[in-house]
Amino acid sequence: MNLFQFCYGIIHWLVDLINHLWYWLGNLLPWWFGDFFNAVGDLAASHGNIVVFTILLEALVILIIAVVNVLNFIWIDRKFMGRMFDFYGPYYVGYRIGGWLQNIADGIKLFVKEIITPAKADKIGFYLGPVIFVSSSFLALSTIPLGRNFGIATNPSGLGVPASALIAFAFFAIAPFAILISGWSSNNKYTLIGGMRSAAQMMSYEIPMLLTVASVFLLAGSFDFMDIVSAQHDIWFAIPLALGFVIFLVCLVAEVEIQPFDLPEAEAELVEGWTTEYSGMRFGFFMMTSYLRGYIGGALTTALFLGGWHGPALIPEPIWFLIKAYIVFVVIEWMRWSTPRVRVDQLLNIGWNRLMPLAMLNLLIAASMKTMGWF
Amino acid sequence: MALKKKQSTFGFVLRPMKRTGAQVWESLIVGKPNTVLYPYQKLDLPPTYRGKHTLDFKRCIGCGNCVQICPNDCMWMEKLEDPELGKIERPGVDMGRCLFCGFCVEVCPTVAIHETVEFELADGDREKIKFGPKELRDDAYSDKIVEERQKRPVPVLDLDKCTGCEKCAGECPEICIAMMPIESVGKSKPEIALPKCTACEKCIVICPEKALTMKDMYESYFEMPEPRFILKNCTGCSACAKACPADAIYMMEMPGTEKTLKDGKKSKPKKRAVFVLEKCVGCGKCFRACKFNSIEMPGVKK
Amino acid sequence: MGERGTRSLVEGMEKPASRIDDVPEEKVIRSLLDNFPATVTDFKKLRKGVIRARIERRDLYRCCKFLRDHLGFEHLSMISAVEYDKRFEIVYHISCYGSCLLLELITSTPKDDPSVDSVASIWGGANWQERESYDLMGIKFNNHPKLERILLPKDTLYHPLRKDFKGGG
Amino acid sequence: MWINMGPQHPMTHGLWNLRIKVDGETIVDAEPEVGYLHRGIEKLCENRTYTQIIPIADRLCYGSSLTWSHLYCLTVEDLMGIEVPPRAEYIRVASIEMQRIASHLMWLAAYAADLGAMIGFIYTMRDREVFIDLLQALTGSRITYNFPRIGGVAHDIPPNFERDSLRACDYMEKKLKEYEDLFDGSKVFMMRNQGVGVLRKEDAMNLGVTGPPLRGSGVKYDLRKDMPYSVYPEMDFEAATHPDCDCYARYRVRMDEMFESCKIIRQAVQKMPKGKWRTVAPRNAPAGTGLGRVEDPRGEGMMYVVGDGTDRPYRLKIRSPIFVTVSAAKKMLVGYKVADVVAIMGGLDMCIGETDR
Repeated sequence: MNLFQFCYGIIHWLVDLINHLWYWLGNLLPWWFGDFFNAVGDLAASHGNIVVFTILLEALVILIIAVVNVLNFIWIDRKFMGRMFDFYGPYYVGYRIGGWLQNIADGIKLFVKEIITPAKADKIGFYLGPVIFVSSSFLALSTIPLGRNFGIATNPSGLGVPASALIAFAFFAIAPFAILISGWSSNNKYTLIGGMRSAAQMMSYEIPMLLTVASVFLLAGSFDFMDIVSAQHDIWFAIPLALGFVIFLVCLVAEVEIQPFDLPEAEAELVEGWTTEYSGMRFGFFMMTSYLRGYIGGALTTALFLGGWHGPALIPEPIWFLIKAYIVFVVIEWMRWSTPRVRVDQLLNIGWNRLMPLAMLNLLIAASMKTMGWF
Repeated sequence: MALKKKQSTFGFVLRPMKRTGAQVWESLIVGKPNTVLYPYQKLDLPPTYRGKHTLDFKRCIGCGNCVQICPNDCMWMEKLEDPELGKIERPGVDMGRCLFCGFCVEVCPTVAIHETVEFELADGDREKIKFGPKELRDDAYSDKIVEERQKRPVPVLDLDKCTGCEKCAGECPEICIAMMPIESVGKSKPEIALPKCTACEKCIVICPEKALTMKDMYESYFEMPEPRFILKNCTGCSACAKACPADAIYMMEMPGTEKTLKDGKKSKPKKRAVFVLEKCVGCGKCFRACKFNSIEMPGVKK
Repeated sequence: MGERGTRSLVEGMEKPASRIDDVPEEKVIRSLLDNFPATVTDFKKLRKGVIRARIERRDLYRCCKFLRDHLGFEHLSMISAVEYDKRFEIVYHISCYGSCLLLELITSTPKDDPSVDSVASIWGGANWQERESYDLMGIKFNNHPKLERILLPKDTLYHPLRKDFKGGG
Repeated sequence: MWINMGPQHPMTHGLWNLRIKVDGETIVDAEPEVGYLHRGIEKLCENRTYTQIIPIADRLCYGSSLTWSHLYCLTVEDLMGIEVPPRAEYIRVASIEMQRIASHLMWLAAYAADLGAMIGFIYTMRDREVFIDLLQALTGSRITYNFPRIGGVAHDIPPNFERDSLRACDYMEKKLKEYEDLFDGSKVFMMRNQGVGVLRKEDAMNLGVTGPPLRGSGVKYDLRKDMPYSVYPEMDFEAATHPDCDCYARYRVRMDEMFESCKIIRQAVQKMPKGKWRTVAPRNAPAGTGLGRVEDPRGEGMMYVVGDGTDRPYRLKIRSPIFVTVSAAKKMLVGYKVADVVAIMGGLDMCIGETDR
């Protein structure tokens, strides 16, 4: 039984329960009204409707998973950074669970804060920026399965959506659009420069990233996460495609905009980059989403290179998946707090002159491996 | 010191990551982080730390030198009634303006004012961090700490008892006591050059009137302004003697200035002020008290 | 940069361009007196390595150029303006790299016409210091590239370091 | 497009404004503006007695306040003609070198944070604390020490000071090697620094740049060596220079200076003679002029005092090193990218307290 079937069962049971009440209610009514009433009930209990409700329930599940993971990530980030920086990290708010509640306290603070819109900003764009950013990131999460039976975008038969990996990357790549909109509409020189930098950076790093992902697709022979992960049952793709793995990690760091590639929000030169004018929960959304994208990055790396949920059966599959994603995130954070950030021309130089040829080489390696019949 | 290190490609992030990883190992697994959880744990402050002031009421003579040297004008003198000490004047400190420079502690001639290690003085109300003398009072504090400024015993003159017999000047082995005549009084008083004095106490033993006594005085690092007396303006009102916190001014009668009144009796003779400069702390109170410009003090504001 | 290139630069650095490395103070005085006999007066050796000289303001620019080009005084440390009862004194502290020599060059201007020639074209570091003297003391520097207020707002009317300006404190 | 970087901007470290004209991301013109923090200290000093100015001189620079009060005391001692006891000179030299290390560490913290390496900020601030604690035990305060006096220093050294400072020097030398791992070992740091903000030797000399930026341009000019004051002639150390003229050279010079300062602290603490540490200073200064000149962590600090026989100075002029150095900013900035502004201006170690006075 996979997640879809589980949710379907729950919804089916609920709809049945409500329908029984409904029909009982309909029987009490006069016949001309009761027939209409029963017809509505039949329509509501139709298969298509139940599927829609199931998907909504799954969306709720993914939201909860995402939010809990984001809170965990921020907490891990702060604690790990704290120990690396020789201090304790969050401590007092919820000190029995290691200061975990500090993030919730910060979230409440951001909720209560005033949302300021600059007078000369483009109001619609200023409002749309965070919305697109958050929603596209959540959508990217929706196709990534956490386990063989724990995927969201699965059809009733338990198989994955045919091109789920492609969909995930497509949604993942919407972000520069949102950043550019919010940077431009803030009507501030720093945000504009930040947005432009972000657009240039993401576009130039999208290509080597997709090329390495293409090599994975080539080896797995499918666009589906389910197939890609099951293709790694014997050997993780990180081992034959070691070069591609490194390129993917570097590109991922650039895509998620964390150091040393966090140029769009470079604090020292462009006050806070494209988030300069945002305040309150809008800024909170940006910050939460950047950690969410960190989680997505870890999940993508796990699914594409680190064998997904494969592992000794002592631990359930989704937990294996999360552990791997967390480890990837921690390594990225480790790199983040250890290095300065690079300059924008150096960044583009690395992207086009170094990573592009290497990604092509990686694709060539993958193709030759496929031709040799090793996969 | 030219650097001869090779830059490997792996040095891109790996060498700093090695360092930070070692720090995580140190602060997470081997030991504890370096920081202090502040409101519950506190650091030890050295005894020289300059924080909130305390004031010893019994030592303080109310000279106001601290108020004068304060670069920020954050101190003021307050008049009080004390059951033990009577009518006194003591300083208060406005912590909202204080620089914590410690000059008030250094300049105090009796080391009555101290700075403690207390530094948590913040308050939402500005009036609450203005500490008057009663809030600063801590008479036991100076016994608890090791004093840095050194005391030295010096002979101190009580001019009321002195007869000008010149015995002390003859006895002094360092020849640091000189008899100076007091103008239009007809007497002379011993002037002690304190830098030369070795505190041999011979002058105290020889003094027939017990006018000289040994007293422990603190060494001062500041050259204080000295009052200059102008005899012709003096009316003998003794305002300066009342104002002087160190009892360095004595009013002496000037013989030959009695006026004959209408009924034939003679009035009391005119008085003049006599300064014993060894005792003077340079506060300028006499200068401010004098209404007749009979005292000059360069560098002190009226 | 290779090891050899570094060493050659370091060696070049050991001998700076100054030409009065071990010339005593008297030599500076003599050469100044030879070249500006009419305007340079009042020499005094304050302590080791510190010389004071006065110069009339009409010869200031030429004297400074001579000091930099022929005596190697390449570093202008400080320009300070002092107000006296009837005159302003502008004190130039000039030193040279690599030797313990500091020249205190004093020029004075009358109170009704406080202006001297700018030395900003000789030492680039004089640019802002002259602007500061103009700002706070009101000394005008002729031929200065941009004589504007620098520390105070542009619309200030007074020159606060003059003695007739009474501020608080 | 003109961009105002400041007065409130993370790059500025204080209140000043850098106006840059950019073409894309390349700087084509730059114009620093200062004066936002002008407190009128020179006028203020004319109304204070000579003693009262010492804490005000401390407030000139928050990074290295001890140097400025020391410079003020040197100047007034020159005016009054006072001899300072030798023990006081040694205490002064030890404390100034500690202050120099603390100041350079604070610079490194700000510089690393500017370049994006928060790790550098935290580590340097942590190790700066060691020297701040030493200075706190010595002087009684943490930032504005108010420690030198006219004719000596305020206190004698606390017990165990020699042991503690020797330990601190050992600790610091170990930590400096770790910083080299963090910064010199990181290719990103080198990419951001090498060849950025080149200030040629002739320009640096002509524009009056002093301190680490000048020595980073290959000119060996250190007032501790070239015009020695206090007991520096008896110390064995070297003026650090680097021939590269770029931001990396300035970084390297400061790192080497910290090594040299550790050496000086060791010698000063070990050679310290016994005796008095303070003499009584006269209240009134004679009419005349006094001049003090020290090597501040940021460059050449200089004071010129005119006395008129009263207990207040007639005129006190302060030469701030950064005030002159920042006027050379245009020379360094033009032609580089916007992101290099933080590296170049951060490499100058801006301190607005002394710049605007």
